[in-house]
Amino acid sequence: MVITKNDVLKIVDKIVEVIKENKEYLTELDAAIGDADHGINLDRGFDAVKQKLTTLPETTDIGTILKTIGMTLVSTVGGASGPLYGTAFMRAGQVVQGKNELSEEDIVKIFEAALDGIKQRGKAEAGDKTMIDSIEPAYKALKDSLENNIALPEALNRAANAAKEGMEYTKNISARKGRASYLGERSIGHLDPGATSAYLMIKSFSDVVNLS
Amino acid sequence: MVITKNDVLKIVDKIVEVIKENKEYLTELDAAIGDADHGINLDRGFDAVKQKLTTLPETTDIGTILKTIGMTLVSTVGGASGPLYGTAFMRAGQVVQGKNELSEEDIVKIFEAALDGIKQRGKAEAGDKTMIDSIEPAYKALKDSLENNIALPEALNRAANAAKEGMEYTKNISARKGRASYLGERSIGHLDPGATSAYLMIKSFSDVVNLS
Amino acid sequence: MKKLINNPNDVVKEMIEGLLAAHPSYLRKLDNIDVIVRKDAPVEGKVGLVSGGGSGHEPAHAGYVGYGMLDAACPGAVFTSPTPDQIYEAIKAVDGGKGVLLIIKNYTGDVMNFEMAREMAQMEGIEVDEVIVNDDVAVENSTWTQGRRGIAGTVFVHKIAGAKAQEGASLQEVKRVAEKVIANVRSMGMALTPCTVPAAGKPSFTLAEDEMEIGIGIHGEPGTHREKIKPADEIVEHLMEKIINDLPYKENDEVAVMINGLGATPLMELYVANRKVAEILESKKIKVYKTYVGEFMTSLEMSGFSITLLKLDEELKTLLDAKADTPAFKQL
Amino acid sequence: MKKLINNPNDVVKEMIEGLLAAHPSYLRKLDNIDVIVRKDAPVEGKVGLVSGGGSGHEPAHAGYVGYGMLDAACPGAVFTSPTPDQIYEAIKAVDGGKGVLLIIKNYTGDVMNFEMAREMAQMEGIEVDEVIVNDDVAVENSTWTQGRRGIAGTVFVHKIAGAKAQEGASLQEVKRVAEKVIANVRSMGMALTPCTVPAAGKPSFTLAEDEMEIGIGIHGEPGTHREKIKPADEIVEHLMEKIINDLPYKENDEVAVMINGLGATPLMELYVANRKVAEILESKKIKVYKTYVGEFMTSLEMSGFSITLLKLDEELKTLLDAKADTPAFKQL
Ligand SMILES: Nc1ncnc2c1ncn2[C@@H]1O[C@H](COP(=O)(O)OP(=O)(O)O)[C@@H](O)[C@H]1O
Ligand SMILES: Nc1ncnc2c1ncn2[C@@H]1O[C@H](COP(=O)(O)OP(=O)(O)O)[C@@H](O)[C@H]1O
Ligand SMILES: [Mg+2]
Ligand SMILES: [Mg+2]
Ligand SMILES: [Mg+2]
Ligand SMILES: [Mg+2]
Repeated sequence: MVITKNDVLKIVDKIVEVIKENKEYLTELDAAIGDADHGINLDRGFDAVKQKLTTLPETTDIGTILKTIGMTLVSTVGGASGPLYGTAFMRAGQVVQGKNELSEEDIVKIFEAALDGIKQRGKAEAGDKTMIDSIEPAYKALKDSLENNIALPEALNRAANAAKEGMEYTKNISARKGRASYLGERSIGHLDPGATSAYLMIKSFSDVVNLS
Repeated sequence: MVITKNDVLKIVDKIVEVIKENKEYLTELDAAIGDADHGINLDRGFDAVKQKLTTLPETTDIGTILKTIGMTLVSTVGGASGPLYGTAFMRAGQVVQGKNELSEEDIVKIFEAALDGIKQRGKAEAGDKTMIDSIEPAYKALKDSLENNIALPEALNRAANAAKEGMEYTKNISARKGRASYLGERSIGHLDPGATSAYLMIKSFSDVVNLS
Repeated sequence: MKKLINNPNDVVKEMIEGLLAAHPSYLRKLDNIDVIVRKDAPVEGKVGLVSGGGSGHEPAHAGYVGYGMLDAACPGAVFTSPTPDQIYEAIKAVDGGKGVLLIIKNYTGDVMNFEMAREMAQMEGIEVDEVIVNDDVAVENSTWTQGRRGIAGTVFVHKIAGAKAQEGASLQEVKRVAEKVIANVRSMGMALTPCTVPAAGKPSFTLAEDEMEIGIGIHGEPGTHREKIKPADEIVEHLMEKIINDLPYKENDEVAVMINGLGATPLMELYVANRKVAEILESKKIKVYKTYVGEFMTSLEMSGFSITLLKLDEELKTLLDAKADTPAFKQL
Repeated sequence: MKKLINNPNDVVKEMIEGLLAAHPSYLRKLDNIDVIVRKDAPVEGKVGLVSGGGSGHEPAHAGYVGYGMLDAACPGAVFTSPTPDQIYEAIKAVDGGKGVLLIIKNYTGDVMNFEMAREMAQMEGIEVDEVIVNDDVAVENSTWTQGRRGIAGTVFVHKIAGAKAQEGASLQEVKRVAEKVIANVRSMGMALTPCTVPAAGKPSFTLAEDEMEIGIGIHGEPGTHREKIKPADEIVEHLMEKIINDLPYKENDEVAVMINGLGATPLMELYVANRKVAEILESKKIKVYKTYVGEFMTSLEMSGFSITLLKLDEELKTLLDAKADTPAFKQL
C-alpha cells in the first residue's frame, strides 16, 4: 500500500481538526504541569499550516509539503513544541524529498527522521516525560509490524495504540525535560501535554489511512 | 443639674467604646458612598484620645480636656472627619475653659460651639448629608428642652432622639459635601457615615447622664 | 483579603520603612512624624513643594520626592488624608526661604487638613500658597458639590511645578504654572475589580464577574455608572469622549498622555488601551507630544486604569521635558 | 476573565502597537515581524544585545530596549518563547559589526528557539554568542532536569551587559560580564493569586482564599509547594533563606536588591516586603548597595512577588550605576 499526496493532505487536515478540537484539553494539561499554552500554541501553528498549504502550487511534492509544514510550525508555534514539531516535520520532509507517494518504507523513515530530529533538538530520551514517550513506541510498533508483514493500516493502528500507551505512561513518571521538569516528583499523576498532542497526531494519521 | 469632670471622662470613655463597637458598621456605611474608612479613622483617633487622656494631670480642667481631645483627633484621624470633629472638640473646650463642672447653659454652649466650628471648617449646611444633619437638630432639641425647663437627662435624651431622626433623614437626601457628593443622586438611600457617628456620640452623652 | 502584609494596622509604617530602606540616596523621614522629604531638604533658594494624601496610591506621593519634583510628601493612613501636623512639619522642613506651595487633591478631607496646616505655618511667618487639583471629569463640577476629584493628573502638576521650582522661580511663578497645568489637565478612570483597605478587611465595593465601574475614584468611590464589561477599545472610546469634550481638546492641540494603571492592571493591557487612545487622538488631529504608561496614582490592588490628557504650550513642554530624578519618576 | 483587552488573539499585536505609539523616540518595530529594536539600531561599533521571551512579562523585554540596555526584544505569544525567525531578524537588525549577544532565559523553548536563530545567523557570517540566565533557586539545579529557570534576575543581566556593550566593549567582554552577573544573581518568588493567559480564558492554576504558592514561576508554573498564607515577614524570611544560602551570600558581601511585583501586587506591599529584606540583610551584615522596587518581570495579572539578590564587585557596581535610558528603566 502507498500513501498518496492526497492522503498526506487529508492527514494534515485531520491533524489540524483534531488539534483544534483538543486545544482546550491540551492547554489544561499544560496548565497542570506547565504554562497553559500547549493547545493554544499548536492550534495557532496548525491554523497557519492550513493557510500556508493553500498557497503551495498543485505540483508540490510530499517532501516539500512536509518541510513547509515544519518551517511554518517553527515560525508560528514558539515555545518548546514549535522547534520540536517543526524539526520533526522538516526532517521528515528531507527523507522523502521529491516524492509524490510514499512507500511503507518511506513511512518508517519519516517516523525515524522525525523522532531523531526531536531527540537531537530537545536532548531528551524516552522516559523523560515528553512527546518522545509516545513517538518512540509508535515508531517501534510501526517498524516491527511492517517488518512482520502486517498491512500498513493495521501497522499504523498498532503505532497509534503504542503512542497511546506511551502517552498514558507519562502519567506515572516525573518530568526531566521541559517546563514540567521544574516540578520534579509533583509532575507525577499528570499526562504530558506534548505526549498527548503527539498521540493525537499519530492517531489522526492512522484514522485517515484506516478510513480510506 | 451639673456635669462633673468625672462625668465628662465617663462620657468620653463611652464614646471610645461605642466607636470601637461600631467601627465596622461605620466603615461599611462609608464603603457604600465614600472610601470605606470612617470607622477605622475614628477608632484610631479615639484610641489615641484614650491614651492621651491618661497622660493629663489629675487637675486638668474640662476645657483643657476637650481641647486635648480635639487636638488629638486632628492629629490622628485625618480625612474629613479629623479636622471636623477635632475642630468641634477644640471649640467646645474653648467655651468652657478653666471649668471643673458644667452647668446646663455650658452644655448648650458646648453644642453650639461645636456645631459652629464644624460648619465653618466644612462650609456645609444642614441638608448637605453630613454630620451636621444629626448635630444641628440635637443642638436645637437640647436648647429648646432646657429653655422649657425640662431636666438635663431628658433634654439630652431628646437631643439624642433628634440626632437619630436627623441621621435617618440623611438616607433620603443626596450629598452635597464630602466624598459622597461625587455620587449625586446615587447617594440617596444610604445613611451618611458622619451623621451616624455624630448620633452615636450624642447618644453616648445622653446614655451616661441618664444612667448616673 | 489576600495581601502581602503583616498586621493591617502597621502597613503604612512598614511601607515607609521599606521605602526609606530602598531609596536612602533620595529620601529621608522627619523624626517622630510621617513626613518624607528630599534627602537635601530644605533646598536653599528654591520654592518648596509639598503634596500628600492617603496612602494606597503608591508611588504617589513619596515616589515623586526628589530632584525636579516634590520636596516633601505626607502619607496619611490608607485612603485618609494626612493630618495638619504632618503637613505643617513638612512645610517647615522644606522651606528654603522662597516659600512653599501645597499641591492638594480636591477632597474635603485633604483640603481641610492642608488648609489647617497652612494656617499654622503662616502664623509662624512662612509664606505658603496652595493649588487644588481637580482633573476627574467623571464628577460633575458644580458649586453645589465639593467639585471634581483630583486623580492622576496630579502627577503632571508635580512634574511641571517641580521643574519650575527647580529652575529657581518665585512662589508666584510656580503657582502660576501649577494652575496652568490644572486648567489644562483632565482625567477619567474605570475599574474591573475593587480594592480592599487593609484595616477594613473586605472590598470597598463589589462588582459581578461581568461588570465594571466607569468613572471610579482612586479611593474606590463609586463612579458615574456600572455596566457590563466591554472590549478595551469601547471603554477607551467612552472615557476619551468624556475627557476630550470636557476641556475641550481640539484639532491641532498638542497633548501629553498618561495611561495610569490602578494597581493590578498589567502593563500589557495599559498598552492595549494606549493603542486606542493614540488612534482616537490621531483621528481628531490632536498631536501626542509625549506618552507615559505605567502606575502613577494607584488604588491599592484595584484592577482598572485612568486616562489623562494635558494640553501643552511651549512653556509646559519645556517644563515637562526637564530633568527629574525621584524614586518613581526619572527623566534624563 | 476580567481583562482590559479586545480579542484575546490580538493582544500581543495590539500591545505592540500601543507600545510603539507610547515610545516613538525610543523604539521602532521591524517590518512584517514582531521585533522591537532601538530607534537607532544598529549602533555601529557596539555589540548588539538581543533578548526576548513570551509576552505577558511587561515591561520585559521591550521596555528595556534603549540606551545602555538591549538593542532588540522579541516578544512571543503570551508565555510562549519567540520563534527563530523573529530572533534571527533581530540579530540581523542590531548587528553593528561587533557581533551580537543573545540573553536567554533558561526554558527549553527559549533555548531551542534562540539557538535555532543563532545557527541561522551564524550561517550568514554574523558573530553571535549567548548567555543563559537561570537565577530561580526554587528549582533544583540538576543535570537530570532542564536546570533552573530564568526570572527577574535577567533584568540585571540586561542592565549590566547593556552598560558594558554601551562602553564599546568586545563581544567576549560583554559576554564575560553577563556571565559574571549570572554567576552572582539568585531569585525566588511566590504567588497569592494565579494569572490567566488571555487565549486560555481561565486561570492557569487555582489557589484557595487562604493559600499561596511558594517558588512560583513567571509563567504560572507551580512552585516548590503550597501552604496557608503567612504574614509578609515570614514569607520574606523563607524566600531569603533559600536565596542567601544558595550562592551563598556572606558577611561583608555587597548586593543589589530587586523586589519585583508579578503584576497585581501594590507597590505598598512590595515596600513592606523590602523592609524585611533590608532587615535580614543588615542582620547578616550583607551590605545593600542599591535597591530596585517595582514591576520588572511580571506574570500578567498575577499577585505575588520575587526577591533577587546580585552580589557585586567594583566592576559590576560601576556598570550597574551607568546611565540607562529605556522606556521602563531609566537611570541618570
Ligand atoms: N527537551 C524536550 N524534548 C522533547 N519534548 C519536549 C522537551 N521539552 C518539552 N517538550 C515537550 O513540549 C511540551 C510543551 O510544549 P509547549 O507547552 O508548547 O511549550 P512550552 O513548555 O515552551 O510552553 C511538553 O509537554 C513536552 O512534551
Ligand atoms: N464639608 C463637610 N462638612 C461637614 N461634614 C462633612 C463634610 N465633608 C464630609 N463630612 C462628613 O465626614 C464624613 C466622612 O468622614 P471620613 O470618612 O472620616 O472622611 P473622608 O471622606 O475623608 O474619608 C461624611 O460622612 C460627612 O458626614
Ligand atoms: Mg507550555
Ligand atoms: Mg471616608
Ligand atoms: Mg478617607
Ligand atoms: Mg509556553
